[in-house]
Amino acid sequence: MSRYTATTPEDLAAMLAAIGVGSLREIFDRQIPAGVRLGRELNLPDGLSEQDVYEHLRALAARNVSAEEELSFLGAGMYDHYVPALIDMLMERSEFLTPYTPYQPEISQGGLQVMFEYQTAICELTGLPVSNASVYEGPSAVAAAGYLAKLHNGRRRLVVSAGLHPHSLQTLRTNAHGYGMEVVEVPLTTGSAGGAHGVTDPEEWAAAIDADTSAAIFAQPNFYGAVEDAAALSAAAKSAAGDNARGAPVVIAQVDPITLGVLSPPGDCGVDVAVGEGQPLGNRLDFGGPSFGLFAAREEYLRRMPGRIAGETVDVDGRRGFVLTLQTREQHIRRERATSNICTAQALNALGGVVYLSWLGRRGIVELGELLLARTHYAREALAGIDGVEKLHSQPVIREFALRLDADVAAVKARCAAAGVNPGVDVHALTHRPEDAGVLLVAITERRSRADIDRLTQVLADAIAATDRRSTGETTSATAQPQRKGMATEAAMPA
Amino acid sequence: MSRYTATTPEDLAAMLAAIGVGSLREIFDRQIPAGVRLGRELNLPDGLSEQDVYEHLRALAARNVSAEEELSFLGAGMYDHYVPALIDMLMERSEFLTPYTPYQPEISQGGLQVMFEYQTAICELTGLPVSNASVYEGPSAVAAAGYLAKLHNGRRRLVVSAGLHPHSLQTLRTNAHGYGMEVVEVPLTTGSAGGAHGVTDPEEWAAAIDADTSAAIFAQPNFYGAVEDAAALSAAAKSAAGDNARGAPVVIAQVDPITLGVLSPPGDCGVDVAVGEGQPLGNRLDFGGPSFGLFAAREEYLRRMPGRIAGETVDVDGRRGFVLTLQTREQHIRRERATSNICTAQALNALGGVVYLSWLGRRGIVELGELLLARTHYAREALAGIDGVEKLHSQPVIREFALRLDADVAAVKARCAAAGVNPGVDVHALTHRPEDAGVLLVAITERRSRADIDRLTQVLADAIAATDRRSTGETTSATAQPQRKGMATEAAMPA
Amino acid sequence: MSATPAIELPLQRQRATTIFQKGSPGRRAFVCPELDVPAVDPETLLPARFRRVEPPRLPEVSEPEIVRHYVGISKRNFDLDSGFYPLGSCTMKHNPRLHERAAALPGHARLHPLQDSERAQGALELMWNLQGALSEISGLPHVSLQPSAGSHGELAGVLLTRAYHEDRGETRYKVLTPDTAHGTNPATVTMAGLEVVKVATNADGGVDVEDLRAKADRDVACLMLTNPNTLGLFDPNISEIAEIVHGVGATLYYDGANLNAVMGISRPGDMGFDIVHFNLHKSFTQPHGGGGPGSGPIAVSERVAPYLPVPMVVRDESGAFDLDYGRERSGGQEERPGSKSIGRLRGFHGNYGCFVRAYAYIRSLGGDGLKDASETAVLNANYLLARLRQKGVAEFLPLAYGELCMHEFVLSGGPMKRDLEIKTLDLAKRLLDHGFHPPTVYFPLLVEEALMVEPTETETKETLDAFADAIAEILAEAGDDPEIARSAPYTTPVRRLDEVAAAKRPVIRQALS
Amino acid sequence: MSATPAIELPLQRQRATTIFQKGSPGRRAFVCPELDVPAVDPETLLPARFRRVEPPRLPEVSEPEIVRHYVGISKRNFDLDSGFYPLGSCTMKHNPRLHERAAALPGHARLHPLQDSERAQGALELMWNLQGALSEISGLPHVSLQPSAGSHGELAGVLLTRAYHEDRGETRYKVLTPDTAHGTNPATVTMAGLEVVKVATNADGGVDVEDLRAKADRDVACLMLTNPNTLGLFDPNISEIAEIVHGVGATLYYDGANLNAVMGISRPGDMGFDIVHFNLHKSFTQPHGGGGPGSGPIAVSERVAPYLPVPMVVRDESGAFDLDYGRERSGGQEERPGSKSIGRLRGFHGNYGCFVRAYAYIRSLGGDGLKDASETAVLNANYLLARLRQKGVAEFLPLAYGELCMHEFVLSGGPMKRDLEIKTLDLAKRLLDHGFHPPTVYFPLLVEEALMVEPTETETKETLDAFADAIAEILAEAGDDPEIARSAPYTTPVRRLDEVAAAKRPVIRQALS
Ligand SMILES: Cc1ncc(COP(=O)(O)O)c(C=O)c1O
Ligand SMILES: Cc1ncc(COP(=O)(O)O)c(C=O)c1O
Repeated sequence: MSRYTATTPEDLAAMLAAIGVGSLREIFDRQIPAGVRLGRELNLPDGLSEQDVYEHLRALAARNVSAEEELSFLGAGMYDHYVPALIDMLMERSEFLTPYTPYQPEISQGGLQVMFEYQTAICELTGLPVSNASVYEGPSAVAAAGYLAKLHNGRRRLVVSAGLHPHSLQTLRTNAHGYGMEVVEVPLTTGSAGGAHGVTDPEEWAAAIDADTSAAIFAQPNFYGAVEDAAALSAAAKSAAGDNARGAPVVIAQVDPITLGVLSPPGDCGVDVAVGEGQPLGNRLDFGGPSFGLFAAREEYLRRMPGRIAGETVDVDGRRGFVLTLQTREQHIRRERATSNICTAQALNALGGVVYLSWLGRRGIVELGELLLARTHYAREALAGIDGVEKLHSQPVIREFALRLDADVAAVKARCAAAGVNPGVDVHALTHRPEDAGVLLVAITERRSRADIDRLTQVLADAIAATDRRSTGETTSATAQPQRKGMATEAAMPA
Repeated sequence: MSRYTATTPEDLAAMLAAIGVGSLREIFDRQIPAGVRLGRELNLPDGLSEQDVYEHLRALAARNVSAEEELSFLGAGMYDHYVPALIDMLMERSEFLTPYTPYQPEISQGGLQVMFEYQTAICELTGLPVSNASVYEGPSAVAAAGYLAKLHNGRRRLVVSAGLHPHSLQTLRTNAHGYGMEVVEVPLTTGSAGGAHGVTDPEEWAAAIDADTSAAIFAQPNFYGAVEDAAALSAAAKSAAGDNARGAPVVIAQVDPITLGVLSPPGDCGVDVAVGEGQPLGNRLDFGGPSFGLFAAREEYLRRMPGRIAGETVDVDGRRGFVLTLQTREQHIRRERATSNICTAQALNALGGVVYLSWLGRRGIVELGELLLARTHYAREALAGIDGVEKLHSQPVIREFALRLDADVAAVKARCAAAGVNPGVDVHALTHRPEDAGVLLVAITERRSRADIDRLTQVLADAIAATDRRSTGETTSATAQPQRKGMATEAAMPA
Repeated sequence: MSATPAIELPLQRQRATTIFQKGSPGRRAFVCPELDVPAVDPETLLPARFRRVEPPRLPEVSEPEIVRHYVGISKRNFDLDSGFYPLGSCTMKHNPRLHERAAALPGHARLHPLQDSERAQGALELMWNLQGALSEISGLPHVSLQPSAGSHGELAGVLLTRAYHEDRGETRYKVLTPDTAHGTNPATVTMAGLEVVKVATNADGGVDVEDLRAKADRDVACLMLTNPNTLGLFDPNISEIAEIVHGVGATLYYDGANLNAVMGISRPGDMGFDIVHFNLHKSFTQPHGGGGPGSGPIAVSERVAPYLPVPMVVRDESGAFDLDYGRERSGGQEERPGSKSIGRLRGFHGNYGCFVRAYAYIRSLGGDGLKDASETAVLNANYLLARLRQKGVAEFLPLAYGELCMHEFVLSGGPMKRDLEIKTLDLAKRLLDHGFHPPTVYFPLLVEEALMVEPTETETKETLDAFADAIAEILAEAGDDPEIARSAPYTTPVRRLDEVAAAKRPVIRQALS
Repeated sequence: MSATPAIELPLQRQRATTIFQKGSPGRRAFVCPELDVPAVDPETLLPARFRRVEPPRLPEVSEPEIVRHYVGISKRNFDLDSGFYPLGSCTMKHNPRLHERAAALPGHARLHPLQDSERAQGALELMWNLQGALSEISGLPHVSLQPSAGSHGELAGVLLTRAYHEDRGETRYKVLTPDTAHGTNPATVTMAGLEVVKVATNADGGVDVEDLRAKADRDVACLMLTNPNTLGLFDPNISEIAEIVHGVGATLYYDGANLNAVMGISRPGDMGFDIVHFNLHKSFTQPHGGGGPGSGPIAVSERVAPYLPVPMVVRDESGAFDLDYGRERSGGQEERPGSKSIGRLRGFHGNYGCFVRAYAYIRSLGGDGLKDASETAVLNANYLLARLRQKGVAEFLPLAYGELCMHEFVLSGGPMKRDLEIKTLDLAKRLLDHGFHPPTVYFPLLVEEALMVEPTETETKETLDAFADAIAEILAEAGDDPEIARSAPYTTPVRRLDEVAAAKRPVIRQALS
């Protein structure tokens, strides 16, 4: 007996007798060749008591600076939104936490109904008629959508906006190699181009899409926070493919579900498949996972969807019930011809998602969206008012925006950290794009109040003032007053 | 509609129509005289969103230094024992957390069975045949036991060892005034007396008990950590009353349940009623409550017990089941002749208690007791080895012991706090007994490792070395080396 | 078509087996932390004569067995998160999980009660703020958070009353209570060494003012009242009652169990009460836990304030909080000179974990929200009453007194018993089959076959409608065949239990071998 | 005696109603934080052409309604904490709540994945330690924690294999899998752009070595194997198999779903495997959550290590941890020079929350404990098998292959179908009435009417006995009247569901008005 087992010496004796062996060892000796047996103990630390394991895990946790311990504006895919307490309670209920995938529907109606409700909520949010019950997370959902496009039209090219999250782009590339597809990246407009800045370049987009384009993929809002003209991108993708007999490419959008209370839903913008990272909906940060990926589509893609789908039916007595349906898509039935290899997905996290959406409710998701819009706008203007800071683009933003700092981002971040503030994500470290040097991505969730934003503004201004300028190499002394534009009369500029 | 309510304007209209009133106000106007109506809004802050309430409560929590944030040796009635995670899960289950007292047994078998199991566990621990399903907490349980004695024999005197927890003593006095009883305190032996030191003075004890003594009450271990000779105290109480026709006084012991794996149970020591603070059994500190009070007794007191008692029975089909029993003792039936006024007790906390005892198990409670004994002994010897520190008494101790510091306890504690250590409880602040000046009560739970104890030893030694001596008034410089007795050869004594 | 075997309901099939009947010798969940100090002779640690000889026969079970066992039996409970719980006088309102989250923060949950005040400022501030809020809600200036539940608050209140009179050199021995009073009121009076004198209820369900006047003499220490009372009725004569009581120098005690009717609407202090107890586990939504924990703070007027229990939370000019033990009696010694406090009622400072929850609730709702809660509670009760009338229920279950009600109402099952031949108990048991927790039954005592219904504000109209439908359905069913209700319930884990047998030969613990 | 009305089980009576069918327009749980910044023209914030016109028709419900709804439907689930769950291949072992507590610590749960490495040292150390432990358990030197579940790990593994061969200038297109393989194996192969070639199973249930030898040519990239395989049998020819596969230059992939049989006993690396995926949600007790989350780290041999996904956790000489993105491809740009990594498989670093739990488990058990877990898992499976034999079950449900088994075993329901006229499905459904989760059914495919039983090590002998009794009882009952099992279950919230209708006209969301 060790932890969690229950075999007393008496049990063991009775069990071995029933099996008809003299020892436990014999069971193994008769089955595992000696040559592949581990002739020693595992070289792992000894087991610990519960309190000691807890203390160890707590000590590790204490060496992390979480959003509980600093004023954090980190985002770039995962966000410190408030998770209501009732979600914890529900996710911790044994009945939701501990079952397997619902293979026996008669005793799994709870989980199946949650999936059905989740699907309904995702369909409503995205304006698309079909949703599965979750995939792993955001970036791999993009890759999964690429596979759906391949199955759908068999073409080879995936045209992708550079506004996609870099992790999505990278994941898509990794997977596309397996799919035998090519990934073609379309740049964003820059300051020098005409029209809106910081969005998928419409000409390049149209030019990249050809008759062999399987899917056209963009993010809304894009990685730099800019709201894209989703309808125009979809329309362009469809017409760019011309009078391709096999139809237009599949238009895939990576969306941020929490923005969809205020942002036009992908289904209304001509998008065929919407995927996205579900974490903002009632899931914790967890250093990046687990969360869930949402996956919704137009009706025609239903039988090519990856993952579980719950469907409604009746029992032999006519009672309403739910089952896993369209299983002939799936690996356990279709095997090498399955529409995906996914098996275990993210049911519990999706539960968090649908409970969160129920908690927000029809009005709340709009109110929250409006609050995010207003606070994000306020923050963007305040920060862009700092000397040495400018907006990377001036597109509308929802709860995240990119700034260009005239200073080394890492150095600025280090200075802010000393003041207990994490001002955002160093974009270059994520994208490795040379043009992203100096770019800071700032996320404003509803947990960040105006006072928090004001504090960020102050701390960032101080930090930039104290940091070498990137562009000019000029040094400002660490004691210099922070500068606001238009405030130059108040204090002399440092030399 | 505000928080947690659900009346939409349409609901309200329909409901008022059904009631037959024109407005909500009318319902109140027709019932509450204008003169006693509050003609203004309550002067309270406006309601807050969930996240704002959470942040506020978190900010308050952050201004407390909990046992999570310092190395704490506080005890004196509540202890930082490890609470296994499964207890949280069970106590948070809706099914246990949210029901009322089980007035409808058919749909309350869960809670009733927990009470029945709890009673069984308490009977086993105490060696007494009868237990109720919990009272509020420790000190009021002592007072409740005093009332039981009054109901039992109608006498007027409560003879109490000074080794009782001061809160128990004070609570007993408060209540005794209501009962119309007198509290007579028996001192502990001191260094100057013969025999064991720091325990209830056997002569004074015997002398105090007379024919009008309703109950004789002591604590095991006593407040200063000393193991009392419980059997001797009980025997003395019973014989001291002499050939009192109405029988001996009720012998009441306040016990610490977590010690009962190693300590002889009250039932084996002639005790009639055992009461105690249940917090050490799987309950959090919670700044002093809620926890639960245990209350066990000999059979003859069954019908005078306070509080709920679950009993076994069968249903109409013969199934085993549980009900609240012997309710004719209780206030809702017996009213002014009830054996107690208690109604809401501590069912959820008692659940924590019985789950904890199941988790410890028959062997674990002994192992834990042995570990506490060993570490406490180690700590006591180590601390008593510090120059300026001596044991208050040399009786055996289980997981708490008193020391006498030759320095001001508050000053020493402040110095230790600066080093992140809380060395224990300043006893004088609790008892206000002049002879307790300089006394420190140190608790060693299983969460305190040898390394923790060694750190305490170091920090306490440093702190004492840096503090004015109480007895002599001599000052040691803050930089002086900490002194261990017998180590004087290694470092010169400071002047 | 399909063959149907005899079905026993799953939960009925599982016969109750206690944790002591599970497991096997040697099984365990606990793994002891390592012995990291030198082993010492056991006799040195604890001499044999103090030692336990046989270990207590606690369960011997693995951790998975414990989890299965308790999760399993939890399913044999009905609970507030699972359905409507209109248990009169108990205020079964929604328990927000935010409160559990906040209370579980280590800064609250792992804070030792004897932590130095300077390092428990957050906790003391919380208590201070809660005291302030309770003072404002009750209209009384001083608050002690110490009592552990409502009845403990009552005890504190009656002891305060005694201390007050004694301090004035008076020994008053009577406490008046209406015959509708909750059982804890008279029980408390006795425990506090005073005597109960009953006051009659008038035809409207309020205090019989003439009877009160007759009984209100100089021996009366206190009148204990619930307002709205246990009939769910606000006493319209409350000012006159207060005058009479104060006129003879007695105190007026407010049993706050029904505070949920009047928060932000009418304050006990303004009605003339001297002492109020709150049930934080009712009006302020501390979860009931199947019978506790609760918390029963008291608020008092100036004249009884000097006698309040110790310690008190105080604030100095700098804004720092502290616990004032100044009026505490020392160790076992005499009272401190000048102290008028009745002393302590329990260990430490009260059920702080409950304070956190109640305070979170008050901050979530704000003044407005508390008023809305009370208004909606009253609306829901009146609507349910009206709905029952619409459904024709009133014929068999008439309202015992009055026309309207406050947050709860009491029906009389007398006509039902006579005309339909089912008792209130039968109705209650049949409600179990409909998935509802029954109302409080057979209380207050003066109503025949009483049924006391308190829906609370957190229920929806749909739920109230469904409950009214169920009652109507049960009455209709009883009209056809009363035996159905009389033998109910059928679908619960166990059916009606033999309470008489349980009390006759009490088995109150598992027999162990 | 007592009248018994027609009883519909309580959970059956409650017809399924979704959250979208509850509530009422205007109801809400959410209270929006205050707008504390200046109001700005909406058009400035977000021009109308980007704006949503109609709000999504999300539920409009109060918080109490949400709690009741989800607590209510949770009761329509069977779960591991409620009973025996011998679902073959799924390793439904006890889920310790310690893990949930540890994972919920804010330092883990509220840690942003893009926190600077210096300020996420605890998380990185945990990942590092977990990698080390998984390496030791598998006997393979390099670990990537990134994959999100077992099948994601498989995808990583096959892509690694491709990268490995491509890097050597070879384009191998076949992947061998036994016909007992789990469905994710072939599905993965196709997604990775390779082709499945099936290898036959021999009479003992192992890989048909001759068939393997025949198919192992230079086009073979990989053999994917589960060992013990899905029949619960350890392949005695594993060394020879490895030799054959390595002989043609292919890699050997270990599907780790069955690792619970061999922890501390036999290591895939020592058997010759190049790539292993772990299912932390099986062997390392991450709770399944009703279908995830999972976590599928991979461990690999030196030769495939250069192709591992990015980022990797690294440690410098000072003991500081960091994430190495060094091999990551930039933004959308070309590969970095020198990088051989296959790239990313998902966002961030994997399912860290699952790592915390798995790591807590490994530290709780230690090396010894893991071995004991596997030994006990195997003991329990063999005992249950023996017990079923003792009960005479083997006559109708013989073991498909072999005599003994590892941590699970597969019975064939063929004789039962012929002799008792009930199918494996019927047996499974009837088990529901006995309160057990059925074993995995109809897998592996090559066993007729397969029943795959995995008890796990955390079950007691009593539970195994009760399960064997239930199977025996059902078979006896079927001998009397097979229709009972054929129409089972009877006591579940719903009875057999029409899956065909569900698939024919799929209704996959609530119709909204
Ligand atoms: C009217 C009334 N008074 C007093 C009490 C006693 O309160 P507690 O259970 O908190 O002791 C109750 C509880 O039911 C009550 O309803
Ligand atoms: C043998 C086998 N391989 C692979 C998998 C897939 O693992 P996952 O569900 O984690 O993707 C499973 C899961 O059931 C399995 O049993």
